[in-house]
Amino acid sequence: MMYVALGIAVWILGWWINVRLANGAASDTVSARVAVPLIFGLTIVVVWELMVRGFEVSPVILPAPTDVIERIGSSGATLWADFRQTILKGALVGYVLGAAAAFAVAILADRSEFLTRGILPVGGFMAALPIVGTAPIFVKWLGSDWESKAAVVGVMVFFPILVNTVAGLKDTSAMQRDLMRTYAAGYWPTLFKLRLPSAAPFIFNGLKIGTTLALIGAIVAEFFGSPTVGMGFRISTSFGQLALDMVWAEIVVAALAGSAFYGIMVLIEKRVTFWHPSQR
Amino acid sequence: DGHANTVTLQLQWVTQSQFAGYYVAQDKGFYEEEGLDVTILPGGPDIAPPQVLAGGGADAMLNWMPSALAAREKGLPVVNIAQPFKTSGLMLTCWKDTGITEVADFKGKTIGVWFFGNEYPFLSWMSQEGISTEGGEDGVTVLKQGFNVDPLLQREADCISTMTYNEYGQVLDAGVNPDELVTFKYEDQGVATLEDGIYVLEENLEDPVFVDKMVRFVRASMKGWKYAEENPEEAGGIVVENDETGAQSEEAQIRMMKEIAKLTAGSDGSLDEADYQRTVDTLLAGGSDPVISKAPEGAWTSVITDQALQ
Amino acid sequence: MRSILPVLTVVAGILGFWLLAVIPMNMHLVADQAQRDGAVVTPDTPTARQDLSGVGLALKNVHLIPLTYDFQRPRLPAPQQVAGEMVDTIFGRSVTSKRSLVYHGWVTLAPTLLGFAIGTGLGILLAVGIVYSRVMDRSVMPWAIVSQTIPILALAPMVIVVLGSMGIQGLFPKSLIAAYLSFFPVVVGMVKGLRSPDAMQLDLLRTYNASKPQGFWNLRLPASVPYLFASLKIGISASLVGTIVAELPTGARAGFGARMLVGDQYGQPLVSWAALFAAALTAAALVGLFGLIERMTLKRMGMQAA
Amino acid sequence: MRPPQSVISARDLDLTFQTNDGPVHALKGVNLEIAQGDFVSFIGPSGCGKTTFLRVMADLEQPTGGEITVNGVSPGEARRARAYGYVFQAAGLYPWRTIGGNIRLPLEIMGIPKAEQAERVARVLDLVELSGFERKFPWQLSGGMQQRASIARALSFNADILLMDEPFGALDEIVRDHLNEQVLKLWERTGKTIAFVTHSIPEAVYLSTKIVVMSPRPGRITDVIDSPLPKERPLEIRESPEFLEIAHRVREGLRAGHADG
Amino acid sequence: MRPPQSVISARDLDLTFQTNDGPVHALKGVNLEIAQGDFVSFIGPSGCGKTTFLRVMADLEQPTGGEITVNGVSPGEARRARAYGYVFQAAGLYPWRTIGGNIRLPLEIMGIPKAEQAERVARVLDLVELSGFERKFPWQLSGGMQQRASIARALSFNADILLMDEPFGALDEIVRDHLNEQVLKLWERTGKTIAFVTHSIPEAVYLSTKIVVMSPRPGRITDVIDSPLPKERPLEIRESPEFLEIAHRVREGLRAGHADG
Ligand SMILES: Nc1ncnc2c1ncn2[C@@H]1O[C@H](COP(=O)(O)OP(=O)(O)OP(=O)(O)O)[C@@H](O)[C@H]1O
Ligand SMILES: Nc1ncnc2c1ncn2[C@@H]1O[C@H](COP(=O)(O)OP(=O)(O)OP(=O)(O)O)[C@@H](O)[C@H]1O
Ligand SMILES: Cc1ncc(C[n+]2csc(CCO)c2C)c(N)n1
Ligand SMILES: [Mg+2]
Ligand SMILES: [Mg+2]
Repeated sequence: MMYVALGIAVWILGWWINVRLANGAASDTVSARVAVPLIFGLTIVVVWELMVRGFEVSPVILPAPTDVIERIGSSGATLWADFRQTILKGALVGYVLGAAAAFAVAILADRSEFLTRGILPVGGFMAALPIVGTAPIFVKWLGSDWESKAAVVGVMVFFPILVNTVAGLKDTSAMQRDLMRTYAAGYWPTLFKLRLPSAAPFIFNGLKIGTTLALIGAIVAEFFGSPTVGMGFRISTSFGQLALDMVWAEIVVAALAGSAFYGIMVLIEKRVTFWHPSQR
Repeated sequence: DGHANTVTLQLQWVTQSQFAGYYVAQDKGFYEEEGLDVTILPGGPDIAPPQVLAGGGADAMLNWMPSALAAREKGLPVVNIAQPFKTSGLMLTCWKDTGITEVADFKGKTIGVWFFGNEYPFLSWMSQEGISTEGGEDGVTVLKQGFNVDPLLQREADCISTMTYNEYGQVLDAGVNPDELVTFKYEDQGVATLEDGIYVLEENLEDPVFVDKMVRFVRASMKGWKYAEENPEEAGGIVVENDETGAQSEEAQIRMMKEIAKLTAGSDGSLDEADYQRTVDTLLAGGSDPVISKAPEGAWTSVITDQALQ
Repeated sequence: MRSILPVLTVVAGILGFWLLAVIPMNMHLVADQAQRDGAVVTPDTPTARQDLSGVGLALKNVHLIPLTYDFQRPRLPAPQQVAGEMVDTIFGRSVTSKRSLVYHGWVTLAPTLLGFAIGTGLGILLAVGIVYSRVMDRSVMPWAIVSQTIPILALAPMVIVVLGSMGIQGLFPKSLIAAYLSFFPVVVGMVKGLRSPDAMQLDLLRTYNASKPQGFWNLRLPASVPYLFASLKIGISASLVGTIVAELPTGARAGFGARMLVGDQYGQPLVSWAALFAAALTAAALVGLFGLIERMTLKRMGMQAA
Repeated sequence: MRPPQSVISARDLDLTFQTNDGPVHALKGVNLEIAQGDFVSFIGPSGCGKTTFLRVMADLEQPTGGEITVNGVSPGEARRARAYGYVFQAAGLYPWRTIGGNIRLPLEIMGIPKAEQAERVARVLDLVELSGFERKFPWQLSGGMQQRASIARALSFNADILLMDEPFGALDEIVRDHLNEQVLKLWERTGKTIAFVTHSIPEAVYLSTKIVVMSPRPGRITDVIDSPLPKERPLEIRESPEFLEIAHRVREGLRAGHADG
Repeated sequence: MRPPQSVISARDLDLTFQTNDGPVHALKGVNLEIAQGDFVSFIGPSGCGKTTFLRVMADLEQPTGGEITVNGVSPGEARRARAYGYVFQAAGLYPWRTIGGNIRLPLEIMGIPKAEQAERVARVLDLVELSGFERKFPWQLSGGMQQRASIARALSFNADILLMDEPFGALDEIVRDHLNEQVLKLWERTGKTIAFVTHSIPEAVYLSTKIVVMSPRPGRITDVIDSPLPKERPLEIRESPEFLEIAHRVREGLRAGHADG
């Protein structure tokens, strides 16, 4: 009961600090922008800890955050090996391949209205193929190692990037296109000097959506066959062993990596599309 | 209380003849005769039965003993109350043309293994044989095997884990002749561990009401098992009826039942202490990263079977 | 409707590629099988064949090519095999039969819809909170993004167990996973939509001294409708994926997810492929349905569909 | 109730925006009295603070110095009393509402009974000559018609003051002439006080009883010209010598502002 | 090479757009000769086909009847020979390029050597008085400056013909006056042929050697007025009687078009 009351108190305190920070005079400073979500996250973690202790939740159902942190500390080498296998090999390679394929198809489709109309609905259909169905197929085709994970990731990120790129390439205004026409500019100059730059905000939208999909895809695909390393492998194996602290340690790594990946994309986007009104 | 006559059983895999005894007991009314209302929860690749037990989602679970003992060490005191499976059905199935004839030939080969708490027997075995599981010339490369036999058929792996009653049959169904294969039964290698025991939470055994309903449950279940052994055709049919996915074929389940019958044959439901000791010894031999660090205490009890078999 | 011909063309292209791919994908398995059945195969040992690519093997054994289209346990089933299985399990069975894909479709669809409703409701509420409260905006939004980087398949079993221990089983746990996946696009879209009114449209209401609720109902909500529909279309297919993911740890009893798993485990690729395509078709139908509602709504509201 | 003389009275009004690039002095030492029934035009180069001044009157911006009263009270109170109608540069009709629905919007918000709403909508639609278009959606109308609808919307709730920020900026000269005539008629008929921002010298001279010339950096009033033109103004008046004379004075004022801006 | 007399010559030009609501007759029986060095303004109510006509000259629209030559060849050939520079109503600078980069754009496309590019950019920037802003991005400039940059862009590759579609539509009167003066100077200095669309009567009269008045539905030419004003035109000329006289004639022409439109 004590713990529960304490949990509620911590929650109120965290919220109160955030209200002050977010509405205060300094709310637009970088530090306040970083602090507010951090305090929110910290509040959740502390409340979680208190609730696990207060209700004496079995560690095989939900471990306490302190156990998870301890596990992260003690299993750094394993986590790093898994990270390399899943993120650096499976997710990243798949992401790059999927994105490259999406660009290529988008540019191809964009050359003809006919192809665009045909590819988008079919692409939508493919994107609706659930990963738990496709992952075993790719594992069957490409083996258990990271190649099959990269393929799953590639397929998952392909569609959002394709759709956004196609939409972006269409986003030029009639006037911008007419201008190119008055210069008697050919297809490639128009593509590189007009349509790709103006499509950049859309493309980044797709790339950002792709980041979280890439991670999830690589991890989940490992459930269906893998070498004895990898985040998905570790999650499923540790879960079978009821080592939930390890499961959550991997989830934390996944969330950190995912957020970092997303954050990096946002930074690149800021640099590349600095001119777009949404970035000013 | 109101739960005196209700039992929820968590299986460790999807509905198949591996669990025929329980479905038969249900279907033939053996549970009803004992005044029990039994719910059977199928399992699947993401279900850890001990966790379900811990969460209170089931009164009893089926599990392989290595996994159950590991859960015990993790702080979840589960206790074996009955052991309908006498013999292990686990084996490695290899292509003969890879040149594998004996265990020493595994070196340098790729082997598919089930994880999810079921990797312990394999790791112990390899450690007893002195074969590294880290790959390389003198070790085996381990694959986390999915739920099918494709790694073998596609020759991604030289050997895979199979159950005598299920995956092995699937390899044959895929058109492979038995003489193309070499098999290594854990039972024959002396590293067999107990499979498919019935486990409950230790604390529940202090409750006489619970004990009483488990006695009835085990009694009825064993009746189901024995019936299934004798009537594999009917049992297979009952399993297929209970399969909600509608994807199982009666023929395959009957064949599976016939294989299962060989494993349950020697058991009246009570655990043979020698089998238990062999399981523990195998697991304790698990090299640098043993499954269990010391011989467990109180991991099984004959209280239930003693009463059930009176 | 103008898209029918282009779509058919692309589908035809994909089918053509698929038909071609069937040969090399299945060639090794077919060759192994043919040899067991007594046919002459070159080279004549599986290990030697392993060194050849699928195409190479097919060129050496042209007579085996037809067999690749009619193989019982293919790596890549031929299109007509999948279509046959689908027709058989969709139209060939009573819809109440466990062997009917329609039955499994409903098992999956029901939690999908419930989860979608929960996710959408939650998403809209969160979006309203984020738009109207700076604290929520600053603190919740980053975590909403983080929430989507958590591999759901890892979380699903725990959610199911925890709910199971509270006695909640059946539809609801699956719906919760579905809701978890579908709320995010709704939040993102609705935040965008609720913020889409420009300064002038907001100022106008200020000149009328309109209250916050009046501003919400008269301006922010109607302005967000096109964004809402865009998110709903993403959300509904995410919801379907969520349900299918959740169907494995709920004991893989019935539904598309269970069919995929069991088909895979028992060496019946056609069962898996049929379930896979049925799932995608269901998603496409749902998205199409929302597209239709979108067009009708926007027409009634005087806004053309985007 | 309200002081009969001064509807808007600004004394030493100052407004500075804080921006990333440092402060922008949008209004500095602005003094102005607008009497009941005046038609006041604000003219001046881009960025001289015309819009800002109108927005201050409408309580859409807070001055950083000086004082301003609208109908004798603060702009905020005047806004809450719904003392004015505001017409923005672009029509800004809500695309999901019909023309009638757009005009009804302020009436709904102000809680006017349904029956009366319908009647008022009909009346103002008639006033801007849009009867028969009530059921149409904004995109089904031309730009000029949309602009008239937005004026109707500002008129529907019968505020005494009308604030119009370049309402005809986007229209062509002929349509503009036509709307100018209509606004004048409306003003005569209703006796409203109108504050009107424009970039066009002829428009300012043609419409106003008082022309306020402004100049930028910092935004300030450089000239206030009381028009000697009669209330009756046919379009031809724009070629009369008095008209050209005032126009010339406005142009000179503007040019001076530009030169030192 | 090119016929010295007629730079643009249209005979019985017709253009009908096919739309959902049926055909729109945007140009009907248009005849016009524009000589080398002319400054021609097009004026007329909204929708009378001014933009369409300019776009036909630029090969951005295909006529459905009649004939037109630009520099003695078809508009398509003229376009491929990069015979004209086109200035759109909005500046339409690419936001991801600096001002310099925007002006360099046509030079890059036309494959002009790097060194020469830099030199030309500097020259046209100077011409439109934007030296020093080369490195700035479009949104960092005021609307008037952006518009000047877009003119510089059209000038950079030295085409003989300049097509300008309401280039100053969005600017305030003073800035507009200023740009008008500059365009006039530029025209004098370079001897280019200019086709210029505007909505403003004074602007048309002030700038042109020839004023083309158009009328809508179907779009056609109702009057072509040759200006008697001298080449040297101080801003004050706009208050001279000749000026007012021409302006009056244009206004009458416009009003007639509106009435029967
Ligand atoms: N919200 C704001 N934040 C910062 N600066 C502003 C803001 N609004 C206006 N300004 C600045 O205040 C000055 C006056 O702007 P205002 O909009 O009142 O000019 P204006 O006379 O209406 O010009 P225009 O004719 O272009 O509409 C300008 O320099 C402008 O950049
Ligand atoms: N691409 C098009 N498709 C169909 N109709 C068009 C198209 N472009 C222009 N029109 C129609 O052709 C007519 C002439 O249009 P145009 O743009 O040339 O007018 P304008 O004189 O430039 O008018 P404004 O002064 O408003 O710019 C109008 O009725 C217009 O609606
Ligand atoms: C994820 C997972 N992998 C393997 C097993 C082990 N196992 C126990 S029974 C059985 C069925 C054999 O036909 C299998 C494979 C499991 N329970 N869960
Ligand atoms: Mg303004
Ligand atoms: Mg035009």
